[in-house]
Formats: sequence, structure tokens, C-alpha cells
Amino acid sequence: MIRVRGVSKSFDGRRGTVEALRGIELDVGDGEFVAVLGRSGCGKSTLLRVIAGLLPASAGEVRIADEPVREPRRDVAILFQRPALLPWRSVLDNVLLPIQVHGQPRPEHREAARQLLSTVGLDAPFHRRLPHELSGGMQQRVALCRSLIQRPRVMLMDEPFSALDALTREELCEVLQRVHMEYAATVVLVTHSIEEAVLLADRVVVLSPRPGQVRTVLDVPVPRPRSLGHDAHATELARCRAELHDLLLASHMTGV
Amino acid sequence: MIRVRGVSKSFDGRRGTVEALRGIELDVGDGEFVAVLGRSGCGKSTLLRVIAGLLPASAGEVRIADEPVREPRRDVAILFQRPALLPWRSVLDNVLLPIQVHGQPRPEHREAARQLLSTVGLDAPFHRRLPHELSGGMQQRVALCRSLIQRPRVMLMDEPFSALDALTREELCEVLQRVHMEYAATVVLVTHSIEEAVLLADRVVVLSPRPGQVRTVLDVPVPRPRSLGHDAHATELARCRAELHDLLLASHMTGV
Amino acid sequence: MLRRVMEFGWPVLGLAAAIGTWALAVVVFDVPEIVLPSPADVLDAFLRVPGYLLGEAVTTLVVIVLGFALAVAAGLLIGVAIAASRIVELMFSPLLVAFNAVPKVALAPLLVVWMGFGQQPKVVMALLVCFFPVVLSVAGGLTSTPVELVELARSLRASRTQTFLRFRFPSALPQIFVGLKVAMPLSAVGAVIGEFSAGDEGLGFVVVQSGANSDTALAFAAIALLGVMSVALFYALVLAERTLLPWVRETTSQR
Amino acid sequence: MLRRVMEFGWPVLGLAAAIGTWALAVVVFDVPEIVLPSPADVLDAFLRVPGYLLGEAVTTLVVIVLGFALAVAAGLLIGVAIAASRIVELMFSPLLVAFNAVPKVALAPLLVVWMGFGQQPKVVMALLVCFFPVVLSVAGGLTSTPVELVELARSLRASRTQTFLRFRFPSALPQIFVGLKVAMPLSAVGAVIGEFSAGDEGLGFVVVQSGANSDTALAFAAIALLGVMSVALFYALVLAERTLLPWVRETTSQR
Amino acid sequence: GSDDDNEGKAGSSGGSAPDKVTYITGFGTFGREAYAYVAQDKGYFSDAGVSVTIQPGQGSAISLAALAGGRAQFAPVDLSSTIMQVGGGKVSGVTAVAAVHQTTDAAVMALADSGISKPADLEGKKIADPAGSVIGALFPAYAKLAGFEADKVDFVNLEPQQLGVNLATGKVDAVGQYRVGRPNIENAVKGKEVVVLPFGKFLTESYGSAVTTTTKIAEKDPDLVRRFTSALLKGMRYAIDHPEEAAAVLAKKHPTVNEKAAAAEIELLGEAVQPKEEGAPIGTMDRERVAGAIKALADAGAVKSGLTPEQLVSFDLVPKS
Ligand SMILES: Nc1ncnc2c1ncn2[C@@H]1O[C@H](COP(=O)(O)OP(=O)(O)OP(=O)(O)O)[C@@H](O)[C@H]1O
Ligand SMILES: Nc1ncnc2c1ncn2[C@@H]1O[C@H](COP(=O)(O)OP(=O)(O)OP(=O)(O)O)[C@@H](O)[C@H]1O
Ligand SMILES: Cc1ncc(C[n+]2csc(CCO)c2C)c(N)n1
Ligand SMILES: [Mg+2]
Ligand SMILES: [Mg+2]
Repeated sequence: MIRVRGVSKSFDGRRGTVEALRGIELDVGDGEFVAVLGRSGCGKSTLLRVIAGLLPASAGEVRIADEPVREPRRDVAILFQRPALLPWRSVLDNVLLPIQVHGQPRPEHREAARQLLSTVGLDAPFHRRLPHELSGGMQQRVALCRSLIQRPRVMLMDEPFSALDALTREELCEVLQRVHMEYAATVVLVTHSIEEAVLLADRVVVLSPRPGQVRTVLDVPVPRPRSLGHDAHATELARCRAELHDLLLASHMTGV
Repeated sequence: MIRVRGVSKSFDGRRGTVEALRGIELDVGDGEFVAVLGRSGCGKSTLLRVIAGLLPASAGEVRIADEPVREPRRDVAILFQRPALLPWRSVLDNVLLPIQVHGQPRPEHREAARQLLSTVGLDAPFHRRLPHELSGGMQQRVALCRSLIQRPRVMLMDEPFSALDALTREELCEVLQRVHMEYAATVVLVTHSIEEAVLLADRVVVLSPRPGQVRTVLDVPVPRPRSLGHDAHATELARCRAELHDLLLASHMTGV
Repeated sequence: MLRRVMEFGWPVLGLAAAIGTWALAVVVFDVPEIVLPSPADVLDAFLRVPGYLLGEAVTTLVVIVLGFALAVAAGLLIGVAIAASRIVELMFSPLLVAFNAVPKVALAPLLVVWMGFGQQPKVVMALLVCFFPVVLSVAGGLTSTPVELVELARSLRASRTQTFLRFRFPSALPQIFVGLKVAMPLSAVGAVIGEFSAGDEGLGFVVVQSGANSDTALAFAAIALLGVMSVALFYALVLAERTLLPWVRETTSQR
Repeated sequence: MLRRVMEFGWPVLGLAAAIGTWALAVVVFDVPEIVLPSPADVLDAFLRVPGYLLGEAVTTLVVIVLGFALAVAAGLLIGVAIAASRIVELMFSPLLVAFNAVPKVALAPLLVVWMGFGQQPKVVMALLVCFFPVVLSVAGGLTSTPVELVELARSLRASRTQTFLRFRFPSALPQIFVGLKVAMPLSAVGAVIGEFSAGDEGLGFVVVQSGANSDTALAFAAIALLGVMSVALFYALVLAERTLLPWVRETTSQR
Repeated sequence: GSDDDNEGKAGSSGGSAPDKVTYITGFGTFGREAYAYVAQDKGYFSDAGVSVTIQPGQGSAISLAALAGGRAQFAPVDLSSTIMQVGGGKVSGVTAVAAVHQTTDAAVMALADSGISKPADLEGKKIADPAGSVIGALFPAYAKLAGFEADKVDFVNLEPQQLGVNLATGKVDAVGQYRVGRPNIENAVKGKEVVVLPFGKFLTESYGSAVTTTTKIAEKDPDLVRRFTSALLKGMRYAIDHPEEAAAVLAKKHPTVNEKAAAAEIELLGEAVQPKEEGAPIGTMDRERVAGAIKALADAGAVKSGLTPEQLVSFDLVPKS
């Protein structure tokens, strides 16, 4: 589905160049769930944006469904690190935005939006509010709903749960797993949380920082649906977690 | 040091009123470290902003050092949920901002700023960059440095580590503990992470949502410095963690 | 309550202060009426022919409003074109700047020759005088959308029209309103300049006519009427801004 | 490389297109020279007295620049005062709007009487014509600082001055520049209007004199010179904006 | 300013420092205004001990305001205009000290092919004229004497600069113009024949413009007034005698001037400036005629009666033979 070949990316600023990514190779299969894990500033967001077609790679190529990616695609939903809500639109209208951009929202779309919002814990009184009246976590959840309403084939998500409390995060992880399985969506999830990566991903890509390079790819051989409470595969999950912890630490050591 | 008495807060929007906080009572002693834990949207940020004097309470009163709080105080540093960096200032100048607002930065201030930045993992080449050239987590770290450079007596921090990876977060938790102990600073830390609360706080205040009310205050009777790796008090910490988990869950049940 | 009262009280006070200073200056410096009439002279002049002045004011008001409306339309069109295409910007914005630096009075003969002595050349004059701020603010607003919103639009594969309608335009509105507020009084200036140069209607005509007769007081009365109308139109715009863009007041800090 | 070339190529093309259309229109509609001279006529007129025209252009340029500089100073002052105090805003902004709606040509006799025939009344005229956009954009920019930055300022207990200098003003700069860009050509208009009404110098004088002599071609030559100068000044401003505010281009989406 | 013209020419009268005065022309820098520049160029002003700054004028009202406001000391102002403004109570403190035109120079001009050849042809036609102009004010009196109905003429307001263009393009049938403006109009209509209907043919009492100053100067420094007007009128004499040279002087100072048209204007000017009474000097003014001019305007309803010639003219300062 997604094929990243030798992708490098440098930013030329007025104060010199930053090499953010170097020679990234990554294949994500159809319906696969891949987490990208790495330390702050290691190039996770940059990689996601290159895959999304928002940022041109300095070298290398990205292909989705065998087509080279130059611009964002309609079948790909992107969730940004910052919520990026339109300040003049109500919560509901923000969620409906992708529908409106592509056509006229029908009543069933509104229903779906309301449904999604209450799934993420935002009930009716909030639907008509403007983004600035929401807390940080609420805004992030609205952005999540906006990316889900498109029923995309591919989801690229940049730390979607970073502003959420442990419990809400768990709930939303569950929602995300369900969506992933129902839509058979291919997901690339950027995260800084080992927990999250292990809970959600089939494979975890660990980036080492400056320049961002693939350090390891770790398989998480645990059947779905997974949950933290669930104890059946507790040891397996714990092993993955520990391993990732060490990898991150190591990536740090060698990376800088 | 900080005394919160019967604080309530409602927001009057065009789409009706939201009751964000109701009858909050809280005392934070001199040099104490209190964490405020609660689910997304439960009123944590609002409480912090009321304590900071940024938002007037609808009812009740906040006192710091026995003076009623109406406006922010110089001896109180506030770290916002969003980094709020000045886009036209370099990283270093953003960190030096509090110094510049109050006077002329001297070489030792610059040195301190550089020191702080490298403590949080931002080394020299980044000091001269503008905020938009940084990753989300890097921006958050710059904001953290900015709040620490004042050597404040009171620190009010709104999810300072939300955009950071597990390892960086651990490192910065350590930095924060050190600062807390060195400066004998009083800290109120808003967080959505049970982990963080348990690791850092003397007491954890759990808010239940809508309206935000104090559900419980939990003591964490573990000596400092604490760390996650450390196993001496592992069971104690685990107990606290579990208890908080249940409390959050319960707060949710009754709260909505 | 008191706040409400003062919302009206302060402007009245300001007006009173201005008129007071003016009256005082006339007395203290012993200014001849032909140079600067006193407020009382101006009031007298107004009361001499109130009906006539109000009638001409209405004539001018129509021109101001029509000219402004056309300027907004033209300004949006050109502003959007400039914002949409770098080539259009490179090709035409220097011409626009140059054109805007031309004192429109110098173009009055052309307008009259083309359009005669009726309302039309005045409306066109109002349009010409005031469309540039609209162009600049539209183009400026449309080309300074926060990157994150434009990235969102791109990520949704929004068409150019969609990006414009749903992202760039709403986020440009606060800036566009600043342009409209600059343009509004300029439209009044344009209308009056148009009336200066030809025709025998409107406050502009009253101003030249009475000026040539050294009836400075009457000219001032006409100018004062013009000012009153412009203030009313300006605050109508401010009101529209507040009603249409509630989020702006709440995500920015007024004071 | 090609890009660089086209940055100059497109404007030249635009100019050529404009002049071509003009020349064609004159021929096709058989417009008499006195109504609209052809580009060739205008060039002829310029070549008749090039030294004189350039000399007068310099005179006018000085007035434009002085008037603009004063307008920026005055606009900043008044804009800051309005942004700083709701009372000042309520008291004086209606007066400002009203004053701005007064066609400054109507004030020309007054200016002459107060300030004589020298450079001063022209500079004042340029100032009067162009300060309002500066005021509005300064006041608008200063009162629309993102809340988060103002909260940061409050949390640091920044004084009013500090809040202004370090938070509000830098974040208002992009908007202020839009105001300056609107004001720049207006300053040219003001300078020329000032020269229209008194004195015997400057491009404005050339325009009236040649207009009165039915020498429309010469008037157009003077106007063209004025346009050229304004374009140069305008792009100087654009350049200043780019150099001073690099972050703006990078946090907003141009196109 | 044009102060630099005075440099190097010390005042000669009495050896004291020259009096500095500002002079405003009637309107712009047309050929008809050349005489002041000639007086300047020939050194007549400095010979008279006056240092003069010449400023192009913008019409009667602004000249009167500049005099009243002390920004100018001398200006030729249409006497009819002064009569109306002073009579209307708008202006005071000004006084005429010498005539420029002995007969009003006001006129109406039309194209020959418009079918207008005599005053009565104006009925039913459209005349363009600047708002508040002297020509418009005198028109009813002129119509009465010329024997047609002023009410049947359609006047439209048009800026002075636009008169020629609009006549040339046929937007209007006729324009209000000063008689000396004929070359200018001919220039504008490019070769077509122009018909001139001068008001002076019927309004024989009315003067044209007159050198005007403030009563304060006239009372406090009559000597200055005499020195100034005689130098100015000396310039006038010279200009009328040497139209080409005068036009060249003007064009040297103001390159925008059309030298040919200017010379032609000066030729036409001579006729209006020449006193009707045998032997009277240029600039002379007669009490009876001023009274007649006032009456003509009062009859036309342009001014209340009751104005005396002394309120308008300082006869003791008027040039006498
Ligand atoms: N400016 C505002 N106007 C209206 N309602 C507001 C405003 N700010 C906050 N609220 C409401 O107050 C409640 C509490 O918000 P607050 O930001 O304090 O939550 P929080 O606990 O910090 O959440 P999070 O963890 O998501 O940041 C929310 O329901 C929110 O919608
Ligand atoms: N627009 C830009 N200009 C210059 N440098 C940039 C830009 N965007 C990112 N960078 C640099 O690229 C590197 C990677 O940034 P990126 O945002 O991809 O990190 P990240 O892994 O997403 O970090 P975080 O977890 O903190 O969000 C950083 O060093 C950053 O400074
Ligand atoms: C082109 C041209 N412009 C102005 C005047 C002078 N002028 C000023 S007011 C007025 C009308 C009568 O008061 C006239 C004619 C002129 N003669 N020719
Ligand atoms: Mg990132
Ligand atoms: Mg919060």
C-alpha cells in the first residue's frame, strides 16, 4: 500500500540546513497498522508529512497504491499534530468539513458526525460551540472525528492522543482499533508513547534522531483486539515495551 | 502558599453557559508539589488559570502568599498548555523573554538560558532558530525553559510534557524534580498522566468532570528523588497508580 | 448600564471637545470667517437652508454607497485574482499602485467626457478613489492564511475554489474589514470630488459653489454633513464586522 | 534563474499590455488628444521638457516621502492611543472617520492661509491624506493580538509598555505593513493635491497648468512620472517588509 | 517658491531693505498673467523697492481668502467678484487699488458650427461654467441687456480645466470663458472656429479684474501700494507692447506654458486694459463706473444694493495721470 524508498529530507533555513530524515525505507501493507516511534524532534512528523504528500522529499520516493505521491490524496486522511480546527466553524461543522469540501453534507453525514463526536465523549451541547471554547484535549478529539468521517483507506495520524488523559486515550485507542478493523484501513500512527505503539500497531518503526533514520522495525505478534487491561498476552506486550524502551534509549545514544 | 476557596467558574458563551468548575477547595503548602489530574475537558486548565490570576473566578477566592490573586504575580511562573512562543523571536530569545520583560538580560542570563536549553535536549544549533522551525515537542521544551529561567517561587504548569516521548519525559521529570527541590518551589502541575502525577507529586488532586469538582486528594508517601526505574518503592507507587486509575474511572461515571 | 451610556457619552464628549477647541481657536486667533468660520457660523449656514442641504446629502449618500459597493466588488475580484496567481500579481500590481497614486481629480475630465454630467461619473469616481485599500487588504488577507489551515485544505484535496471559499476567505475576513473601513470614508471623498468637477448636485457641488462665493460657512456645513454620514456608514461596517465575525473578538485580545 | 528574470519580465509585460491597450483604444475609438492622448503623445510631451519634469518630480518626491514619514509617525501615535484606551477610541475615532471623509482639496485654501505657499502645506496635505490607513491598521493590528500571546504577557506581568513593545507591536507588524502600503500611494495623491492648490512647483502644479492649457499629454506625462515614483516607493516598502518580517512568510501560506 | 528670482537685486528705493510681498495671479500662469512675471523679470519690482513672490492663483475666492488671511498682499481679483463677496458680507478688509481690465473680460464661447452667432442664440443651449463663477453671476444682467431670457439657458457646473475639453467634444454647446482665453479654447478645439460673445459689449459699466490689497496695507503703507502697482502696471505696459517677449519670459519661468497661445492672449489683453478715457493711465478707475457696476449686479440680483464704491476701491491710490 505505502512504499517509502530512500526518503531524505533537509530543511534549508536562514540559519543553516537541518537534515531531518535520511534514507528512510518503509513498506506498509494493505490494512496494516504501523506505529512510528521516536524521540521528540527525530523527524516523525516530517516523515508523515512526506508520506502524506504535504512536503516534497529532498531525495527518494513515496508511493501509495503504486502511484507516486506528489500531492495529498483523497483516500488518505491526515491528522495533524496540532488540531488545526477552523476557528469560525462550530465543532459539528468542523467535523463535517471534509464532506463539505467534497460535496454537500446529507443528513446521514450529520448523523455520522454526531455519532463520532459522542463516541469521543463530546456530547450534543458541545456540537454547536466554536473551537476556542473547547479544552485542548477536546479540540484534539474534534480533529480525530474530522479525520474519521471520511472513512479513509489510509490514515496518517500524528500523535492523535497526546493531549488526552490516560482513560480517554484508552477509549480512543479502542475506537481506533475498531475503525482500523472495520474499514480495513491502513494506518500509520506517529506516537511518542511506547504504550500506545505496542497496544495498537502490528509493527513499530523506531526512528533514531538527527537525522531521522530507521533504527529497527519491531513486530508486535499479539492478536487483536488488544487492551491494556487484558492479561492474556501481558508478558508478550511487556517484552515489546521493554525492548522499545531500550531501543529508544539506544537510538538516543547513537543518534546524537 | 496557595489557598483556593470555593472557586467556581462558568463560561457564558453565545450558545449557553458552561459550568467548568464548582466549589473547588485546595491548599498547597510552601514548597509542596501538587498534581491536578482529571479527564480531558474536566476543568484542569481552567483551575490553573484561575489560580494564576489569568481568569477571574465566578465565585470564591484564590490567595497566594496570603494575598488575594487578581492578576498574575511576578513570583509565579505559568506554563501554558500550548507553547505560546513568539514567532518572531529565536529560541534563545524566547527563553530570555521573561528576563527582558523585567529588565536587561545579562551574560549570565544568556548562559543560564543556554544551559537550560541543553538540559532539555536542545543544543546550540537550535538556539538561533525560529519557533516554526521546531517540532511540536521541541517547542514545548522551549516553553518549559522559558518558565524555568525566572527561578519562580511558584510554578503553575499545564501539561508540560504532553508532546514529549516517554524518555524525554522521564528526563524532564527528573529536571523538574531537581528544580523543585533546589529552588524550593511550590508546584501545581496539571497532567492527564497518572504516571507523571505519581512520579512527581506529593499529593494528587483528582477532578471529576462537568462541572469540575475535587473528587479526592491522594497522598503519595514516597521519598524523593523518585524515578520509574527505581524499585524501592515500586509497590507503593503501583498502588497509587492503580488507585488513581480507579478514581479517574469513577469520576467519569459519576461526573457525566 | 453605565457602560452603555458611556459608549454614547464619550463620542459626544469628543465631539464637544473638538467643537469647543475650534470655537476657541476662531475667537482667540481672530480668524476671519472666510478663512475658518466659527461653529456658530456653520450652524447658522446650515439653518439657512436645511432642507436643501439634507436633499443634497441624500444625493451624495447614494453615490457614496453605490461607489463603495462597486469598489468592494471590484476590490474582491482584483484582490482574489492577485492572491490566486503570482503572474497576475507580478503583471498588474505595479500598474495598480501607479494608478492609485494618480490624484483622481486629474481624471475627472475623462470621466465627464465619457459619462456626462449625471450620477454615473461620480459613482465611478467614488469607486476609483476607494477600491485600492480593498484590493490590498483582500490580497493581503488571502495570502496570509495560517499554514496549518492551508495544509489542512491541501490534505483534504480541496479544489482552489473550495480552498478559497472555506479556508482562505473566512480567515482573511478580519483583514478585509480593515480595508473596507479605510475604503468607506474614501468613497465619500471620491463622491464629493466627482461632484466638485461637474454637475450641479450633491454636497460636493455645495462645497465648490459656496467656496467660490466665499461662503465658507456653508461649505463647512456641507462638509460636516458629509462627515456625519461617513461616521454612520463606518460604524455600520463596524457593526457588521462584530456580528459576522464573532470568533475574532474571542480569539484575539482587544486591549 | 528564469524565475528571477520573470520577476522583472512579468511586470514589464503587464506594463506593455496596458500601454498597448491604451494606444489601441485611442486609435480605435478615435479619441481626441485633449481627452486622452496616445502613449506616443505623452512620450513626446515628456521629451519636450524632460529636465523640467524630472526636477519637478524630485520636488514632489521629497514632499511624498516627508508626508509619508510624518503620516507613519502620526498614525503610529494615534493608532497606539486608540488601541491603548477604549476611551480615546470612543472619543476620537468618530472624529477621525469624519475628518477622513472630508475631501482634502476642500481644505486647500485653509492650508494656504495657514501655511503659505511653500513646501509645508504640501507635506501637511500628504500627511492628512494618507495617515488614516496607518491609524486604522495600527489600531487594528494592536487590538488583534492572539489571546495566547497577551496571556503570556500578562503572566509575565509585563507592563503596558512592555506588552506593547514585545508582544502587541511585533505581532501587529504584518497588518501595519498593509496600512503602510495603502498609505504610500495616497501620500503621492496628497502631495499632488497640495501642489494643485498652491505654489508653482512639483508635478501637481505641472498637472494643473498643463490641464488648464489643454495640454493633456503633458499632464499625463507628469502623472506617469508620479506613478513610476510611487511604484518604486511601494516596492521599497514591500522589500522592507520581507526583510524585517521573515517569520510571516514562513508561518502563513502565500498561495 | 520663486523667491530666488529676487536674489541679487537689491532694493533701490531709498536704499532700505525691500518690502517683501506675495502676489497671487488671477488664475494660473496663462499669458494674461505674464505682466507680473515681466515686471519681475525686468526688475521693475526691485527698482520700486519691492521684493515680490509670484504665486499662481486659483480664482477670486481663494485669492480673497489669502489676502484676508495675510498670506498675500496683492492679487488681481475680478471686481464683480469682490462686489458680490463684500456685498454678501463674506469678505471685508480688502480694497481695489488699480484696474486691470477696464471692461469686464467675461464672455461666452461656442463653436461656430453650433449655430451660435449672437447672444439670443444661447437660448435653449447648454453652457458649462465653473460653480460660483463671475460669468454665471453676470449672465442674467448680460442677458437682460442683450435681450434674451437667461432662464432659457441651461447652465452646468464644470471645473475650469474641463471647459475646453467639453466644448471640443460637444458635451456642451458653449462655455463661460474670459475673452482673452480664446487662444486657449481654439487650441483645445483644434482648428475649429470659435465664436466669442463678450459681456463687455453690453455690460459697459463693469470692470474686469482689479489689483486688490487689504485695507490695512492701503491705509498703513499707501506708498508700498503705489510703488507696487506702478511697477506691476509698468510690466503690463511692456507686456502689451512686446507680447512675444512677455510670453517668452513667462515660458522661461514655467515651461508648461504654451508660448504661442500666451502671446496671442497678451495681444487680446491690450484691448481690455486700455483706458476708454483719452489720456488716462492704465489702471485707472472711475467712481461713477464702479457705482454702475454695483448697480448692474444689484439689478441682476447677485448682490444687495447699498454698497458704495468707496467700500470697494481706494480711489486715492488708483493711478492717475
Ligand atoms: N473560553 C471558553 N469559553 C467557553 N468554554 C470554555 C472556555 N474555556 C474552557 N471552556 C470549557 O470549560 C471546560 C473545561 O475546560 P479546560 O480547558 O479547563 O479543560 P481541561 O481539563 O484543561 O481539559 P484538557 O485536558 O483537554 O486540556 C470545558 O468544557 C470547556 O469546553
Ligand atoms: N519547517 C521547518 N524548518 C526547519 N526545520 C524544521 C521544520 N520542520 C521541522 N524541522 C526540523 O526537523 C526535525 C524533525 O522535526 P519533526 O517535526 O519531524 O519532529 P518530530 O519527530 O515530529 O518531533 P515531535 O515529537 O517533537 O513532534 C527537527 O529538528 C526540526 O527542527
Ligand atoms: C482652461 C481655463 N481654466 C481656467 C480659466 C480661468 N477661469 C477661472 S474661473 C473661470 C470662469 C469664470 O469665472 C475661468 C475661465 C480659464 N480662463 N481657462
Ligand atoms: Mg511531531
Ligand atoms: Mg487543558
